[in-house]
Amino acid sequence: MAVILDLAVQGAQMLLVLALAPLLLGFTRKVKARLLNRQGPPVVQPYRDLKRLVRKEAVLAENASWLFRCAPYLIFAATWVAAALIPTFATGLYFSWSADLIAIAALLGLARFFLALAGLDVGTSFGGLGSSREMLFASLAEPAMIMIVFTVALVAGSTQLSDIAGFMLSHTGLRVSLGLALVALIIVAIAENARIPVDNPATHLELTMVHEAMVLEYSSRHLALIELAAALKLLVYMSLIACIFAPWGLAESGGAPTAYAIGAAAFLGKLLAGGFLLVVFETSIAKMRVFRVPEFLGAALMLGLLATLLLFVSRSF
Amino acid sequence: MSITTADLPFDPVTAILVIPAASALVLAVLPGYRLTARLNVLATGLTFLGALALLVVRPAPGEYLLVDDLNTVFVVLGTFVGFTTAVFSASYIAHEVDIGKLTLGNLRFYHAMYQVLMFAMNLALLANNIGLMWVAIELATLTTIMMVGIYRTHEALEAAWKYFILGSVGIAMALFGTILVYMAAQPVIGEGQDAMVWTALVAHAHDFNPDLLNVAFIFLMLGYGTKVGLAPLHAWLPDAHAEGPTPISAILSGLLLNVALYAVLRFKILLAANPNAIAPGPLMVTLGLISLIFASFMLYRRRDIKRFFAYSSIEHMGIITFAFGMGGPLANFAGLLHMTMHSLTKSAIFFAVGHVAQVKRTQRLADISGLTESHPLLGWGLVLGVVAIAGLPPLGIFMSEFLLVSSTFARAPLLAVAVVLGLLVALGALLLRVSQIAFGSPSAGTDRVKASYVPMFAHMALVLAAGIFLPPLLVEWFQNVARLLG
Amino acid sequence: MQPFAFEVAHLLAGLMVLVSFMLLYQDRMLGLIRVFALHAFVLSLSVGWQAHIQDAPHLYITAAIALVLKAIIIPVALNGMVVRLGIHRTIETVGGIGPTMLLGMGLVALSMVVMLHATAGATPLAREDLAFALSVVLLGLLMMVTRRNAVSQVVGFMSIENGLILAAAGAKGMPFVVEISVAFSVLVAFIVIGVFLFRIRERFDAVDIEAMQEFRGERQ
Amino acid sequence: MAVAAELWGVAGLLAIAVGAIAAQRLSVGSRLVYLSCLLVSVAILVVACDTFLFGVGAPKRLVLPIGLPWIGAHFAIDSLAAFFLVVVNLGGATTSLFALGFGQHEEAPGRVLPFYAAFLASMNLVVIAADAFTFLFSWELMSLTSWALVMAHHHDPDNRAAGYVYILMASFGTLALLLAFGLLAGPAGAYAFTDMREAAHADWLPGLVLVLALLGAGSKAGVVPLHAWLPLAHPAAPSHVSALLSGVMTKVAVYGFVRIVFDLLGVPQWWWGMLVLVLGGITAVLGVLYALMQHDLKRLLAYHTVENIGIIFIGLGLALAFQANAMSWAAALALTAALFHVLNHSIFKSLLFFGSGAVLNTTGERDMEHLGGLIHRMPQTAFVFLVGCVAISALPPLNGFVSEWLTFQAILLSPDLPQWGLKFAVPAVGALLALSAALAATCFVKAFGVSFLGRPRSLAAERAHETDRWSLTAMFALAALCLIAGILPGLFIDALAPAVTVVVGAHMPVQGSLPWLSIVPIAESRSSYNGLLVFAFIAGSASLAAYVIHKVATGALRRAPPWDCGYPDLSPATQYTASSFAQPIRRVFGDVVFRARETVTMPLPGDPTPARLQVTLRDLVWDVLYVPIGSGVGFAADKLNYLQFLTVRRYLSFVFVALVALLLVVAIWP
Repeated sequence: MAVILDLAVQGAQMLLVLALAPLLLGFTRKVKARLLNRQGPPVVQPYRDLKRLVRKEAVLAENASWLFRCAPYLIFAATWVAAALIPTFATGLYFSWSADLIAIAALLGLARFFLALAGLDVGTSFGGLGSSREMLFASLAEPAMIMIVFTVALVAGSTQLSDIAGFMLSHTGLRVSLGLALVALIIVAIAENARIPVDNPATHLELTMVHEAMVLEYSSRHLALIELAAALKLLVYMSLIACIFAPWGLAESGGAPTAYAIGAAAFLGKLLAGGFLLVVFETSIAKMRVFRVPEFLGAALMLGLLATLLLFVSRSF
Repeated sequence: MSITTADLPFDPVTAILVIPAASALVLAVLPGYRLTARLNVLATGLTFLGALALLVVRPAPGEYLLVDDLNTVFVVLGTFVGFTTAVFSASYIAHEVDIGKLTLGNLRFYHAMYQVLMFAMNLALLANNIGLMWVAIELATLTTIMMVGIYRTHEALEAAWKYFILGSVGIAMALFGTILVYMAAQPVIGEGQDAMVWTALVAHAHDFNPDLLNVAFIFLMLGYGTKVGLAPLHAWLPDAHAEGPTPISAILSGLLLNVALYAVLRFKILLAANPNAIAPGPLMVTLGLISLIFASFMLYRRRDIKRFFAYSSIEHMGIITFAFGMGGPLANFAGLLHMTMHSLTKSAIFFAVGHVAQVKRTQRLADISGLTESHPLLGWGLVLGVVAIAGLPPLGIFMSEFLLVSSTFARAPLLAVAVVLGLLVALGALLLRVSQIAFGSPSAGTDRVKASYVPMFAHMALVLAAGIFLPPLLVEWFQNVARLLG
Repeated sequence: MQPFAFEVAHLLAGLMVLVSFMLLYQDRMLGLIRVFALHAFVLSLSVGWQAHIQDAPHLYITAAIALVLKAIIIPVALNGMVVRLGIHRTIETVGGIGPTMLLGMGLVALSMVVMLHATAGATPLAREDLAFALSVVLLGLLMMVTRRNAVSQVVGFMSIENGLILAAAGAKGMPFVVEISVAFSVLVAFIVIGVFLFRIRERFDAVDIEAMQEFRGERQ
Repeated sequence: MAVAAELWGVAGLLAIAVGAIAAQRLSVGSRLVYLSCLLVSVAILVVACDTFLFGVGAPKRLVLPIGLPWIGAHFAIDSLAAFFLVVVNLGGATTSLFALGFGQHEEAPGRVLPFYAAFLASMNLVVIAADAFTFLFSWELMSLTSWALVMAHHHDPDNRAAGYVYILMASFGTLALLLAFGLLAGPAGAYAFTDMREAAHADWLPGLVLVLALLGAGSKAGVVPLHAWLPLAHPAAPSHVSALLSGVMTKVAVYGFVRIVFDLLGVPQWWWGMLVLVLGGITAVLGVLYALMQHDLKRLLAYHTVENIGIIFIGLGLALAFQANAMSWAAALALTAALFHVLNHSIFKSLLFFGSGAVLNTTGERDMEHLGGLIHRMPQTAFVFLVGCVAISALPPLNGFVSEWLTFQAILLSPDLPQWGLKFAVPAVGALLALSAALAATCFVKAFGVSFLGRPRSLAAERAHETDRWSLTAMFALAALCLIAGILPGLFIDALAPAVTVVVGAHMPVQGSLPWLSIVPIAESRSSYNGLLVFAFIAGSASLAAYVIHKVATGALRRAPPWDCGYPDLSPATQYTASSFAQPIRRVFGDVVFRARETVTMPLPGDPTPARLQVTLRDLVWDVLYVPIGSGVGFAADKLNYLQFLTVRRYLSFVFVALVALLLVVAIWP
């Protein structure tokens, strides 16, 4: 009986995550429009886009291979699994111990790997452009991510997200290394989700686009899946930051339904707050030149390394 | 199993000496080269059988002749290499006559001198009287000088002249050393014959005058060292190898260098017996190391294939002298094994070089390439030879170098590092040349190899076998020789 | 040993060293051969005297061989050869006479120090004899090093052989075998040299070793 | 019994080698040789697995009278040797299977077949050797046979040069090991490993032996300063041999290092771990950066071997550091990570080399700039190559990720190490490891993307066709192994436990009993990973998404020319090539590491010739270390060469000077 209940909670988390992702994206676009004194599309617009795209007929390039057609499903699946494993409203879910923080970062790496390959498959220069730049940013963002994971793991004594959240809940108190890790995680999140300083999600300008260039040739249901995966990825990073650095309101596993409700509400609030802060940051800064981004990410790597080093030196930092 | 000389049909010691001498006279007279070549092979074969008999029968040391563990190693090895070189030379010389490099007159002189050389070397090895040993080595040197100059080309004459001058100076120094040894022995053993007999000398060595012995050893080391081809005294060796006929290069590298080293070892034992004479080790170690390092660097700029392998001989004689200089049972065993393996491998390489020179009609390294393509058997044979001489397993020299370097490193790390440096530089040069000669697109000259492969592959088979398994009898024999060397 | 006998042996050996110095000094070819003949003559005197002192008959034979062969036959043959080759007027030394002589002095001093120190125990005659013999050998070697001409090198080599015979004679009771061998080597050396000189002469009309150098292997 | 069976296997391989000399003339010769090699390797593999999985108790010993006369040849199989036997023979078996199909195209089988069997035999011998002489004998025999294999295509001067550099470095390594064994054996010459373990050593000796072992085994494995020969030699050999060289021989080198340092040297000092760790880190990053710059597929893979060796040495360095501070359970984790990566790397590196061999066979091209679009013409090879790329880039469902994950867990344990040097080195190396993993992913996106995806850039790529059945079976077998090792890591970790206990004295907690086959390196609370579930989740959600979309919405599909922002159909040349893909990375890392310079030559206005862009990369290690040594030897050789052309008189003066000098010595000496 308990197993079924746990499975149900885990299923609920997976569906919740899937549902909230487009909402988060819609909300950020709405807030951004508001800040630019524009009306902006309704918050539910992303859902309508996905529904429209899914029903359209898929147009494939002549020399697109089977990899091009399977990639979107793989990318969506990997991102969805990563999102499902991060505790949103409750810790210690049924399958949460099957992958720790490093595995989640690697899952996102898997999604990015196939996205880059898909970009190269059609054989146009834009696909190559996008993949090459994406892999450049990835080769700096991933080590930074690993360094952040090290810092958090050394502080919390475990790489399991549930244990980390539990530790963060119980041990309050500011630590220098955690502060550095937070800044680094924010930088990595911005770079991974192709937000403003690194890449403009709204633009279609060939010279500057990175994420868009890879998905140029996709259409209908494949494009829908990739858009959904991108939204999920944004949600992954938001919930990651929330889970590690703002774990208040997370319910214990096997708690009363009311605890779950409080947890869900807290999670929704955190998402909206995160979205709002992101948009405020985006509108206040211009896009960076492509070859300034490596220094930007290099800073994140250095911060992560510094944080880990401090922790190695003495546990008190 | 002490079979006395009585129950053998012939006395082996006399056989080893008489057969070469007699056949030298016979060969000097017979016209035509087909018959004399076969006779030459027969004579050296019989001498080899005689030498094998020595393993079984051990006659007592006489007034002039001595047979003990040490020189049986050299005699057996020497006669075997002499026999296989004779087999090789039989087929090689026939081709030399066809292309007009040698006349029929030369050949009679060549085969006679070949047997005189054999006689001289066996006499030097078996002599108990140090004066007789000197005479025998002098005779061997003179015959080899004649052989080197046999082609009558300018380079051959110049090489022979250089060999004569340096050889004679060396022999003169050796004689002076022998006289000094006699002077040191005279007050203790008394005048006349028995002050020259090695066995007596060794017995009374501990109360000779040490300073006289030191000076004597210096003259002997430099004198016979010139014959061994150690570094500062080596100048004659590369040209003698390059300009003389190939069988003679094989004999030189395989035999003559060992005989000279044998003489040095005899006097090393003598000196080691006297406690307060300076230890002979350091002098041999320094000369060995200088030869090793010097020859390794000289290998890189050589343009003639035989001169290239001559320097490799200098390098290996340096290693062997270094091993004997280090002393101790392990190093001596390694030195003996290395010498045996070097003789077999180097003569096999010179057989292969002989084939290459005949087939490609040139000795310039730049004009030879792609041997494994044009002559697969010859090409891979040469590669195997060079791999052996570079000290790579599965061939015998790897074992001796393994023992030498590892035992030296434990006792004198710096020396071992120097030896390793020398080996590595030499290996670099050897493999650089072999990858150019044996591989790549084949150069001109693709006529068939006429001379026989049997001697070359016989030697390489022996070296390969020794690399994997040393029969216990041989090991025990080498071990008590190593103890004898001190 | 009567002091007189020792004095004469000592004198003769010293005379040989002096003649070796004269050999070093010679720069004319014919003069060189004549001094060599004198060198061999003094050697035979000294060996004869040694034979007389040690009353060892075989030494007389050695003295006779040295006299006949080295003092007469070889110089005459060399003289004929030099004249036919037309090189009797060439002047050749390396590094000038002065430094060579100084070096010679140093060598004699070295051999004195080494031999006297080494043969402390032996009889005074033997010690003197060996010391002089070593200095003659070293001077012969020095001569070979400082001469460019093939003939003068051979003469240098022969003077080394003379030194060896002097040493061998000085060693009391050295068995006869050694004398024969030394003589034997001189004989063969001479034949070989003769053959070579004619061959060399026939091939490229010069006996100057420098002329021979450019035929060295690998020179191309 | 196991050792005897193993020796019979080796004897069988040697017999095949001798037989191959005759068989290579037959038309069916190469197939015959590879089949027999396959059978023998599988036989040895079975024996090795038996001793490895169920072999318990003391190591099995055997002494033959061959080898060093008074010591004889010692052979022993303990579980460490058994594990490496499994790796060697797994590689041997799959390569022989692949070569059954691939070997047909070899134009000079005579130069490959005999040495191939001898190479396998010598690798087996190295792993079971238990005394210094037999070890070095088979070690150098391995280098010799692989040199002959590298020289198989000897008509190309670069291959000859590569072969020469290779055998020179191999001999340098062997001589270093010889010195190490000389120290361990001592002057008396106790060469058997059993005696070496008991022998008491001076305190400075183990440190020196470690450095020598690093020089010897490191040069064979490809640790950075001594790696220069590897990217030259491995591509020069035929592809199936390159797979053996990269996949298996480097592992035998790791075995040599582990045997000498962990087994023979006893308790390590802490700075050993530091040295190996730092070297491993630098090797990993430099290896992958070099790989990124290559556009020759096989050289790229060879440089990648350098990177993975770096990862293995990081694991070994951590194990040494923990062992020095008596944290044997942490050392067990680090060593298990290293050994697991040894197995993984030998699997996916062989797979990738097989793939590149198949491509080379059909297109005759190694240069990625002339490939492209092969996925349409070689679909199965492309799929299997993709699996290899995902595995080597350490991405979750496959085995590359698991060994890397274990290494990260080991790094996370290291704050308890007291020494300050380690406190700074470990996090820095952790960053280097993470960086190299990310760069590896980039490199293999480039490798797979440029050569298999996009449109064919040359006629040869257009006319490529699928390889034969044998090669494909071998490749699919390895791909399946990658997946199994990725999904069920617990089984492999438990199997490694006995080998780790032999080396470090402790092993990781038993993984078998855990629910759902997940692995927990230290403690439940600390971290755990379940390969099977992650794979199931990904597969499940992907198929669910596909099913839902195709059920709810349309499955309609239409082919059309690529959109490409409206540009008309352009020539394949407009696609991204290998060097353009690596251009951003080159801009970021290249200037420092390779002094990369890009020179663009624009044609004069009106001049029709195309603009040219040249990228010049300097290999720093080659310029700083190898060129000076080479020119030094050349300089010395030139100077000494004058001594060959002197006159007789000058040679006499040498003799004269030597004589006078020695006389002076005697005169001065008391």
